[in-house]
Amino acid sequence: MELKKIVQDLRVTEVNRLNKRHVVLELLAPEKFPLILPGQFVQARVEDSPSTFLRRPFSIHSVDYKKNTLRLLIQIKGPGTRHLSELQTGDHLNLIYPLGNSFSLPFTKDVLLVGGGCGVAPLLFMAQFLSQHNIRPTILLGFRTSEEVSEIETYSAFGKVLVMTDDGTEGEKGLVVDHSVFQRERLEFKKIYCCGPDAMMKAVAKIARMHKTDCEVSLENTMACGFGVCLCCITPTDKGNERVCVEGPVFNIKRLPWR
Amino acid sequence: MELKKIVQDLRVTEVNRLNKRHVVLELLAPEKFPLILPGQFVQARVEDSPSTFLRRPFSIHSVDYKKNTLRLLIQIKGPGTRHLSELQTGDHLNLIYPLGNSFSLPFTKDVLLVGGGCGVAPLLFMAQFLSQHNIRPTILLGFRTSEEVSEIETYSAFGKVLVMTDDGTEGEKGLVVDHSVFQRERLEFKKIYCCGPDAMMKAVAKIARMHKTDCEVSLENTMACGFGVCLCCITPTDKGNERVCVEGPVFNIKRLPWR
Amino acid sequence: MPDLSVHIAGMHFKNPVTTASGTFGYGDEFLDFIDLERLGGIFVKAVTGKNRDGNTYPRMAETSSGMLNSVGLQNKGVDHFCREIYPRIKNFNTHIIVNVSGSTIEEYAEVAGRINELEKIPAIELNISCPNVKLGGMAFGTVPAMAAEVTAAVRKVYKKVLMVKLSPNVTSITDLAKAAVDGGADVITLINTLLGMAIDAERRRPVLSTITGGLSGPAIKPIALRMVWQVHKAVRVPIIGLGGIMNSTDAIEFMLAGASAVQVGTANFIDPAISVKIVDGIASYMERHKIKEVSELVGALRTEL
Amino acid sequence: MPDLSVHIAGMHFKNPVTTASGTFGYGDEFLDFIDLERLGGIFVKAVTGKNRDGNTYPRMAETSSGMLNSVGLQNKGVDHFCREIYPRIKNFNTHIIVNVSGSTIEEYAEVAGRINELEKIPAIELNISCPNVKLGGMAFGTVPAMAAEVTAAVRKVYKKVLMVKLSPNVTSITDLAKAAVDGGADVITLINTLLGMAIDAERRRPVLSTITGGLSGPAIKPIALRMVWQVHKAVRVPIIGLGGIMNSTDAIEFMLAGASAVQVGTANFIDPAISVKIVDGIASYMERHKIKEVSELVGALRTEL
Ligand SMILES: Cc1cc2nc3c(=O)[nH]c(=O)nc-3n(C[C@H](O)[C@H](O)[C@H](O)COP(=O)(O)OP(=O)(O)OC[C@H]3O[C@@H](n4cnc5c(N)ncnc54)[C@H](O)[C@@H]3O)c2cc1C
Ligand SMILES: Cc1cc2nc3c(=O)[nH]c(=O)nc-3n(C[C@H](O)[C@H](O)[C@H](O)COP(=O)(O)OP(=O)(O)OC[C@H]3O[C@@H](n4cnc5c(N)ncnc54)[C@H](O)[C@@H]3O)c2cc1C
Ligand SMILES: Cc1cc2nc3c(=O)[nH]c(=O)nc-3n(C[C@H](O)[C@H](O)[C@H](O)COP(=O)(O)O)c2cc1C
Ligand SMILES: Cc1cc2nc3c(=O)[nH]c(=O)nc-3n(C[C@H](O)[C@H](O)[C@H](O)COP(=O)(O)O)c2cc1C
Ligand code: FES
Ligand code: FES
Repeated sequence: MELKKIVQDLRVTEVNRLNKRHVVLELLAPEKFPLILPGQFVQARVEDSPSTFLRRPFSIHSVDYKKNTLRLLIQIKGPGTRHLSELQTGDHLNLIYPLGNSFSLPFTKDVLLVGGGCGVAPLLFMAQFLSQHNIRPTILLGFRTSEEVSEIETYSAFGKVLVMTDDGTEGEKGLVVDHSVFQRERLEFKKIYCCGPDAMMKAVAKIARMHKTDCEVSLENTMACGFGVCLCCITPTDKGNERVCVEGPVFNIKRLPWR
Repeated sequence: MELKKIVQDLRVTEVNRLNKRHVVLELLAPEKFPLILPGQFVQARVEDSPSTFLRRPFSIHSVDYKKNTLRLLIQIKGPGTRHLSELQTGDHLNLIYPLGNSFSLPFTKDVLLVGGGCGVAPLLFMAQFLSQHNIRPTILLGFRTSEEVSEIETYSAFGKVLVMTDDGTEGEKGLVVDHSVFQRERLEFKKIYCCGPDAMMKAVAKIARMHKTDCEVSLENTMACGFGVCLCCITPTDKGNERVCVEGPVFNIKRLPWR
Repeated sequence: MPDLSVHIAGMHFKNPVTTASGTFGYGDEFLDFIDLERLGGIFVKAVTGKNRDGNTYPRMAETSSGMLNSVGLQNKGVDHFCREIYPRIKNFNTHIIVNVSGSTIEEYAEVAGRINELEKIPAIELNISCPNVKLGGMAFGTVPAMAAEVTAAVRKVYKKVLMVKLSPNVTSITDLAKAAVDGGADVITLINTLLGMAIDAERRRPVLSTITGGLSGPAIKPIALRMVWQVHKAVRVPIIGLGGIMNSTDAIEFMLAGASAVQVGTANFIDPAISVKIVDGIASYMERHKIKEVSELVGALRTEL
Repeated sequence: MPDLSVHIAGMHFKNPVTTASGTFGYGDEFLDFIDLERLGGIFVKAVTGKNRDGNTYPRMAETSSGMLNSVGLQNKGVDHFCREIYPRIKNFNTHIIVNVSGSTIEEYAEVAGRINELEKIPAIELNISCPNVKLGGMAFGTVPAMAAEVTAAVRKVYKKVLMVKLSPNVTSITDLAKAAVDGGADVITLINTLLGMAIDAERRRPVLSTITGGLSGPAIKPIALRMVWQVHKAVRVPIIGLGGIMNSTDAIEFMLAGASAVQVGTANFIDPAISVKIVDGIASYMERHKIKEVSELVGALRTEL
């Protein structure tokens, strides 16, 4: 398999409406996938409407090389995600993929994945990938409320799942950083992979730093191209401004000026 | 019934694909129609795409006050008409209607309707209207080729239909002005109503002037609003620049500076 | 119910939503669609000294998220306006503001003077920015000294509220705004259309008879917002903002950038009831954000980090 | 097969389709998507004297049929370009043209002088029009005398083809074009982005860290076409046209208006293979219209009635 970016029409083969705000799309590629790594993303071309002039970035939620399908988890935010959420089986979606770097392989088996909101999307793929390397991570997932808790069985195939909800209607109550795994004196994990809203990632990074635990985060950003040419998506790092779409979206928190 | 313009979502109740380039849409209004006259048109809001920012004007092809439906005959030209041609039963279409003036009632029973291309659209409604006033017009319809000849039975209910095709594959061959009805020394009609491409209307107007026959034409134009406020759609008349969407689309050729 | 009323140069507007000149006729064309009373005001079509036929057909071209027009100030002249149109519209229960255009300083002053006599017209908007007339218009709007001169000449004969509408086709919109204020403008309106062009590649011809025309619609909104923001920081008179406003969010953006009121233009063609929907949208935004008076929004953009 | 080649200021281009600076990286980012050989040329990202970090996040806002950016000339400086990037890209079988930027006349001249030494770079494009840098940039592009001065200073040190890219944020684009030609420009490129602004009404904040930014995409095409047309009538040097080109029809419109070649910018973000599709689209237009040489299209707009 080669590491090559492609622009391609994929066919929607399954639409799984998880709840009012979340949909999982399964997309079938017309030819064999290139190598795709966990943490990478796609740039999806939404219908040609004035308010969706640019493509929209989405993490790859999972990949099935045998069926040649990949999945996207879409959280409805604005016109672009609304349109995607209304796609039907048989429709086509144009993607540029795979984009960006990826989560690194850990040098430990004590791995924690932390996700919140649509930030849970890349963690399923990462869990799948870790399991191929015989690592069973703990997976801490934060949701708004019990109605949005979903795909738990899918995650459970690859690791132990802990659930939190903002309102306590399922699992522990509060933000992910309030979870009891973080409240112990010594953190039982040697590596954390985290994806979610900025504030959440910063809070997790703070705990990781406190415990001197290695931690990678997958950053969001506003992107125009997604493949490194527009320089719109930069984030400050120890090497100056770097592109989230090429040098990221995954960064080790050591490289970020977060305090 | 009152003469009032409305903005309304109508439901597509029937889609009749006449041939590759023409579709008839039947649209159901949610409330009782206002008074609609033959020659009037609608402004249709096409999906929100960058190239269909403005509404698109279409003549009213026929009206059924009992069922509260109207029909549009759409000829595919560009993105707007393509989109309309792809509408499905159950979809909605937002219209501003009824717009413009109308064909006048003739003071004679010797009436000829002449239409070419999508210009046949308002003539069906006019024929229907004339029949309510016990007038059976002759209806001369020009098409590109036999494959595009359509709805002849529908017209035949209201008058005698003469067909011409550019390539002679059905009816007489050539442009409508080449038809044998125009070749006699004395024209057997006292009133002509005409709608079609500019060149066709000018040619018909020339014959009408030659025979001193009263003649009304329905002009096309590029419209932004369709209800008289933008002044984009003017045409020179004996009263200076007039709005095709309000003072027209129907003009008596006496009022136009055509020579 | 939040308070939507605004005060601009001593005038009281029910709400900050008005309609743009040249896109709303004389208002009565909209009676089938909306209740004109619900608008803050109506800016009627440009009035010039004499009858003008405008440019020849075609006058319109659609563009990505916008349109070009080259109407060219077609109107029947100020006499006709005062005699025929004014009596027909003067009793609408909203501010009727006349857009005054011309080719010479004398013509501007003449029209303004005539409109000054019309009791129910509380203000005029001096259009020194129309790109679609050969003589004058845009020239006045692109050279600060000329903008000041024409404004001052009108100021002498016009005793009520004087608004000056600026052209965006300039290097420094703030210089033009300052010149208009120096000339005596009470209010600055911006923006008029941007000069653009459309070509029919198949026919290898310009789409408009005039080759170039004025660009309006959402395509120009980012430029309009920027100019409102720049002028808001540069002058002290109130601003009426427009350019591509399609919904209440757009309208609120203009107010945050510094506009005391907005005009809805091209959007009227797409939805003739949009202006009133924008009034309602602003009200619900204010409720959601717990804003009591709409004037709190004016220039309220937070730029600190 | 129609002849797509064009000659511009003594340079031979395979075809009139090139890619715009800042939207195509250094070209190699597109190797997965297209065969760079098929392009007329590539205008690489702006190069300045020293390393620049550009502006802080956020740098991008989507608008109706367009986008705003405030990248701010982020690049590692001319040294790094000559050492690291030039060797990597110099053997692409297409013209590589460097976009030269700066804050002072000295900086422009310094960078141009360094690029002059690079054998495989046949031309530079002087960017006197970037709206996203505080010092310089746009100032040079909006005052004719300064445009002439910076062009002349670069002309002294740069011996190959000198292109000057103009800003559309001016009252008279022809004055700027004439000034650049007087200063020694061989080719005029237009347009760069229009200065715009986006506001997030919910947060009541500007979307961009810099408040204003440069507008690109189809929204600006009518303005760009108009400027190409105006400049084509005003100066005798060849023009490279751009602004909102999304497909081959758009490209042909620019050529009809007077551009000898075009650049594809923002469209590359939406379809990274679009530039090559535009080459093919121009070829089939020419076949359909029985045009043998693409240069027949340049300025071929029919304006007689
Ligand atoms: C690398 C990457 C991976 C992503 N993966 C996923 C995913 O797997 N699933 C998913 O649902 N979403 C994901 N997102 C976010 C997703 O791209 C945006 O939600 C989407 O683009 C919004 O488009 P819209 O048209 O629906 O809303 P818009 O109208 O564009 O935006 C709605 C709101 O969301 C905010 N917003 C939009 N885009 C971003 C962004 N990139 N970063 C921060 N705020 C933004 C806007 O400011 C606005 O307030 C990802 C983003 C990035 C950069
Ligand atoms: C009063 C009126 C009544 C009409 N009635 C009908 C009807 O009943 N059925 C029907 O199929 N069409 C009718 N038309 C024409 C129809 O409005 C256009 O074909 C349609 O707007 C094209 O939209 P589009 O997006 O498909 O193509 P566009 O991309 O907008 O245009 C495609 C081509 O058609 C030309 N064109 C577009 N609009 C017009 C116009 N108004 N006049 C002349 N040329 C134009 C353009 O220059 C372009 O070359 C009518 C037009 C008017 C003004
Ligand atoms: C068809 C049309 C006619 C116009 N006529 C005038 C006019 O007579 N006087 C004037 O000052 N502005 C005129 N304008 C400009 C508008 O008032 C407004 O400034 C511009 O369209 C930008 O706003 P918008 O994008 O909301 O339409 C006209 C605009 C259009 C589209
Ligand atoms: C993200 C981005 C970065 C840009 N960077 C540069 C630049 O470095 N130098 C330059 O001359 N123009 C730059 N431009 C302007 C483009 O080259 C082009 O002039 C402009 O985008 C209009 O063309 P378009 O609408 O086809 O994109 C940039 C544009 C964008 C969108
Ligand atoms: S989105 Fe263009 S460089 Fe990252
Ligand atoms: S289309 Fe606006 S006046 Fe006729």
